Amino acid sequence: MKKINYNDKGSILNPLKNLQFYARKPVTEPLGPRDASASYRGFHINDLNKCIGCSSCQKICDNAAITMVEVPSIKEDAAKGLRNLRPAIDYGRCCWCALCVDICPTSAIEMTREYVHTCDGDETDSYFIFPKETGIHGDSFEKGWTKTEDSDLLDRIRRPMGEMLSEARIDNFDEIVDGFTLEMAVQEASRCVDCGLCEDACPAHMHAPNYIRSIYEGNLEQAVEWMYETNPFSHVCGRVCTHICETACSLGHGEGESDPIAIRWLKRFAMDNVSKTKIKQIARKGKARKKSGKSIAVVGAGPAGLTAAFDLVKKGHKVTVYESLPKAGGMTRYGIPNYRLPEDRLDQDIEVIQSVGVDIKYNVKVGTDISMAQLYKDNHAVVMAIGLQMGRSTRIKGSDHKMVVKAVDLLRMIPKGDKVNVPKSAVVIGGGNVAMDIARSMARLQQQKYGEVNITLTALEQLGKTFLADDEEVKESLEEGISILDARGPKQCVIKNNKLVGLETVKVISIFDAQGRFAPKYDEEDLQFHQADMVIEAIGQMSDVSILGEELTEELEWNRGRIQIDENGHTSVEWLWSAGDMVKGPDVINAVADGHRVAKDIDRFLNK
Amino acid sequence: MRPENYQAVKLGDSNEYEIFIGPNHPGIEGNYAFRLMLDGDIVVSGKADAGYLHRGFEKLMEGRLWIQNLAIVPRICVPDPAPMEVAYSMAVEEIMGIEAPIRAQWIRTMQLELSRVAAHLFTFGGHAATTGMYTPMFWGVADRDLVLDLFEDFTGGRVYSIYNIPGGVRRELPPEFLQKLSNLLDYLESRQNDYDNLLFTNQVFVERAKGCGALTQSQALELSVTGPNLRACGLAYDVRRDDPYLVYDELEFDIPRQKHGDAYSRILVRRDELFQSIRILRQIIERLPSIKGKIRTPIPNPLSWNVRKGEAYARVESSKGELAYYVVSDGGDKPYRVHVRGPSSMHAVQTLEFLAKGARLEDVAQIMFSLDACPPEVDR
Amino acid sequence: MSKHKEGHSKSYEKLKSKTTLKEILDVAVSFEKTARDFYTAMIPKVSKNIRYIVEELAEEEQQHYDLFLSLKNDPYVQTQLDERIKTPTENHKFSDYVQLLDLGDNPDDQTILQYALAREDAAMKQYQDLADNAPEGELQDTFRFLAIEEAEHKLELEKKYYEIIHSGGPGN
Amino acid sequence: MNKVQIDEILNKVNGIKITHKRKTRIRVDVDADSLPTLLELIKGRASYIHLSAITCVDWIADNQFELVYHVWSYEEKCLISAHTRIDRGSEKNPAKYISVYDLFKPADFFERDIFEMYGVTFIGSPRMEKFILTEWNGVPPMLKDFDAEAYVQETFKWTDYNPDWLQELTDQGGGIAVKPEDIRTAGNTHNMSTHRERDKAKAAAVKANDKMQGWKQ
Repeated sequence: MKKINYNDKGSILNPLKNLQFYARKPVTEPLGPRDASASYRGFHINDLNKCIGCSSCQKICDNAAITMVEVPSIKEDAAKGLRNLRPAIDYGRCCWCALCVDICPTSAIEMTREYVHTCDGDETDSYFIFPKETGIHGDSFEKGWTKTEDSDLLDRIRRPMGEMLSEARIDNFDEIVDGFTLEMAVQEASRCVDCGLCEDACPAHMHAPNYIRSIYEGNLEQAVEWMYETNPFSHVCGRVCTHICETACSLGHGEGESDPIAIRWLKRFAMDNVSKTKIKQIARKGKARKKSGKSIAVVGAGPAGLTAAFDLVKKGHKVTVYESLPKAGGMTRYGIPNYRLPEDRLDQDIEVIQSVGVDIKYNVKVGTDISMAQLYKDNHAVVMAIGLQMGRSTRIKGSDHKMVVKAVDLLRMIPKGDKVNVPKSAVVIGGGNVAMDIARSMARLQQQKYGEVNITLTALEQLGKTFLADDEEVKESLEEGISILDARGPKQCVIKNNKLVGLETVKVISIFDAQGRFAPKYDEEDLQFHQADMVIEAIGQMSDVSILGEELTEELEWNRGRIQIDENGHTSVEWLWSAGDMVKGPDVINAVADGHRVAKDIDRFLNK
Repeated sequence: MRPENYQAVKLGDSNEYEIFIGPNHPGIEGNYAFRLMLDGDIVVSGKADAGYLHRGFEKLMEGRLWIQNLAIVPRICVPDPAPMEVAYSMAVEEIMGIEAPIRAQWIRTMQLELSRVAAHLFTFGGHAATTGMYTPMFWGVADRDLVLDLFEDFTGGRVYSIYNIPGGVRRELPPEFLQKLSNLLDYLESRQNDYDNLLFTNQVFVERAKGCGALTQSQALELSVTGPNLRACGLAYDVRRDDPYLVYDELEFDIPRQKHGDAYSRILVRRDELFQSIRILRQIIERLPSIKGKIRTPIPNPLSWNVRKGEAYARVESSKGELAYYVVSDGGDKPYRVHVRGPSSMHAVQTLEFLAKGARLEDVAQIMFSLDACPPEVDR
Repeated sequence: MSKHKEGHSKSYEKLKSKTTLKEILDVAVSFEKTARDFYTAMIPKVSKNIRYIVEELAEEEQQHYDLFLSLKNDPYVQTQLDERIKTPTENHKFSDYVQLLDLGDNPDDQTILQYALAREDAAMKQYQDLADNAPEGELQDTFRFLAIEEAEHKLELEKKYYEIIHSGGPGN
Repeated sequence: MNKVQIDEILNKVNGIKITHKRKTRIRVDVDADSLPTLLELIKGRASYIHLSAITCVDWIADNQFELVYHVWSYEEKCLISAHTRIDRGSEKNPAKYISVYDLFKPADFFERDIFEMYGVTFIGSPRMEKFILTEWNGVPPMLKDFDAEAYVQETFKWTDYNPDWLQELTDQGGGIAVKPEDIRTAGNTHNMSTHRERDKAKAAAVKANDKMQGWKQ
């Protein structure tokens, strides 16, 4: 580089040297806009089909330039995590930083290389645009700034959850899942974008974004407080919830590998790490000081019944719950094995509910020990929440043999401590979670008794396609040495000189008809025999409505085998409400939601 | 002060009179006013009048998520925005206790030097214009635009790159980029003679600039003058060398200086610095391809990102001097306090007022511009 | 309900002996009729919560009854009524179900459905055979048509069966 | 000058707390009375002559201002940040502190800035007057209890756009659902309730729930 000495005077002639410019080739720039660079941050486009309306772009926008507008033509589906909101952008505020692009969970919003927009003072409306596949002026430009792996602002990978290995768990009923450590929980929680899709999807509308945020901030008590606003069965749901919230989670909608937040495990973590006494204090919050003088009877101490009781007691009413079995919890206790839901966790949920003032009468069977009429006489309202505790039978040939039993009955025996007759080999009919529960429970008992597992599970549904049970259930069952034969329909239970020797099945060709209705077709030629000392039927459950008694049954309106209820769970009989599995089908969180709904309606009814 | 609110000062029987120059005038890049008390055409005293570009950035930043601030920091200095992003990011990183991957640090260094080149080209033009020469202005701005093309190429934005993020940079370099860069550097070097002939060795300019707004080293130190303005007074001080950050300690470059501390010395320092930057960029072109790896250290999802309690004072050498960000976190999802220490806040107020004293009115603009002050750094 | 029983066995006897199309249709009609009456009679006997099943069955049989009647009065069929057809030998299907098994005093939903299913199945097979034995042409088509009618009815019942029995689902 | 030597000098100030954050950063905490002494000391004895900046932090919860003096030594190539806390004062008697103008000329700028933005009066500072916000008569704007966003909302009127596309959506029963202001209430981007408060979403949720009735049946 040529040095210039400060003391040089320079020359008046030097500038003239630049006359040589006349000899140079002139530089000419074209009129009109040049093409922008490949990653230019121009005007936005938004793929309306990819966009799920989670509003993350609006939250990250540092200039408050994004308004979420509702587009009625787009279908909403809370259970799938789809809102009909879409971003509209105010170019009077936008600064083209592209943070919206980099945070979008579904990579729907992107920027083009279009960058020219001019208008007169009276056309300022043109600053407020609704980006679609085409940009501000409706013509398509090449893409500019789009999300890359580097620029992605979201942490898409779920923190791994530790599990007991199959060897370690097969001979006992210890809980399989380890649960998060504080560090992992905080990391997992930090992934949440607070879109609230989970909350919209949850039947009980649990405030997941709030408690996830609290967990992220290490304030677990606050988290539990959020949970108890909507769910007194948080221990149970922290373990066995069907978690549609995670199906709805916006992170789960991402392209490529993008896991939803482990909302269920986070809930479990918070519950496990706050003391019982503290939780009791939290549960009491908002309990009415003065008694209402009204009393309610609840039939069935399952999630639906107890949730209703919990709410009603907090409203100052007197609630008595009648339970036919020696302990409360309903199916969560007598249907879900310990390795999925340890009894002590369930006990705590129930203890907390009782601590608020819910009175549970055990071993009282309504219908025999006390009639519905009596309950009505003694109370202002009655809630029926007896669940689906009776197993259905295939009633195929031989199914009346004593070694052909129903899953729900067996499952009930184990926690009750009744002596279970453990067969050397067993065949389970059914492909749902109940079938899995009984198969895996029996496997454990077999391991304990004979040191080996011999369970065959036959299901109409096809693995990986129509199968009903959760994937992890299937995976874990296989790990535990259970053989699953899918697409097999039961034909008959084979009995040789009145001893059960096994089950005969035929192949299932198709399972749904054109309208998607459940209508299996069989290939009667394709026979298979499965040796077994016991056949367990897990095809379906029903409710023992006989306890209502002739009269009430006649008085009630019915809807295809179920008590007919309105949207608040109110039956056609003024003093009777019904909630939970028996009216809504099996699912804990639904039962909880139902409990709330019914309690709210009863309270309204009693105060009128 | 809004001009309409300005009251001309009535003086008794004295020949002194006050004039109000600005907020728009050739002396400054941006809006900035200067009130001069004159005796004839000699400045008796000057009073800087700022506030025309005050957008309350420091306040704004307290109300925005950590990451959202990246979109506004570059706006604090239009001609040289890159150091703002980098300094802010560095401060946040220090509080978090993370470091940008080495490749990201090299890319940041490249961005900073490119920005310096652009800023100096801009200043040449501006400074020349204050002496009534407009061609260098056209050249400077035209050549700066070529640098902006490169910024657009790898950051996606011409002026406000918004390219940095705590933990690294947002995007990999596009293919062929280093080639384009090296072509640009060739071109800029080829322009050296043109600039020298037209400006730096142009007797008309030299005469005007020499001795104009001269500052002794001790005066400079006393007024906390930094950057080229300080180096023009003979002190070879440069944050890049004396408080090293990013990868400057791995790079070879000289620190140009002059002794006389006047406008001419200042622009000569800048001229030499421009070529030092080119020298640095050439080394980066050579080294960068061999530096593999990620360009971002992951940070939590910015919507739920609480930066742990702490404070950090991050300093960088911008084209104007020592730029520093003092960031305080109370453990929340937004900064508790961000203080921007722009070099121009030292140059455009006290130093300018000091130098204007006794100067001739015609020189005031040149003194201002030779200090290369950036009003938004004062206003923030 | 003995009356029904009796009426039924009588009609069965008829079916064996008589072989004109007219007679066959008569039996078919009465088959559907007795079914309808059978279900209708059952309605008050079953518990209210499963009553809808029986009601729907009665309703469906009613439709079939009407259909067969209209068929019998169809002008074309009228011309064919005296046509003689070799009735299927060794045919027990009908017999199995024309015999009404007593479903007890308070049959549950599954029992009822299983019975109805088997019944439709038998009817279907019967018309199938009749069709196979009928001479080519309209008449055969008629029986095919009846067979299909019953087949579809059975299919609907099956779906209902699975929906009700496999309900409650495997659960949580 | 090594670590020991500088500590020696710093320790002459009583009640000082020294933290060596890294090679070129030293944090010291002193009480308000001894800060000027400290600055004089490090300027005179340890060549810390370059006042890089003075920062004010409003710790409203503690009812205190924190003043941070960042001083650099060209010789030591090291920055000392001297922290001290003063009483936050009130509107009636604003916070006061001693100016360090006689030690560092640039204090003129920084102290005036803090005076203007935080209302702290520096005794002995040459120009305790408005500089940037000459036409502002409200409270010092950088105070934590001045809510800039609220001020903007009530002072300025936003342009309401009504483009055709929005008109169409509104006619279809849609239109604006969540405004950016809604999620920025009190400058809080973590407004958990927005989605919950949307009746629309609630309705959708009910729909979902009904859907759930058919769950696995």
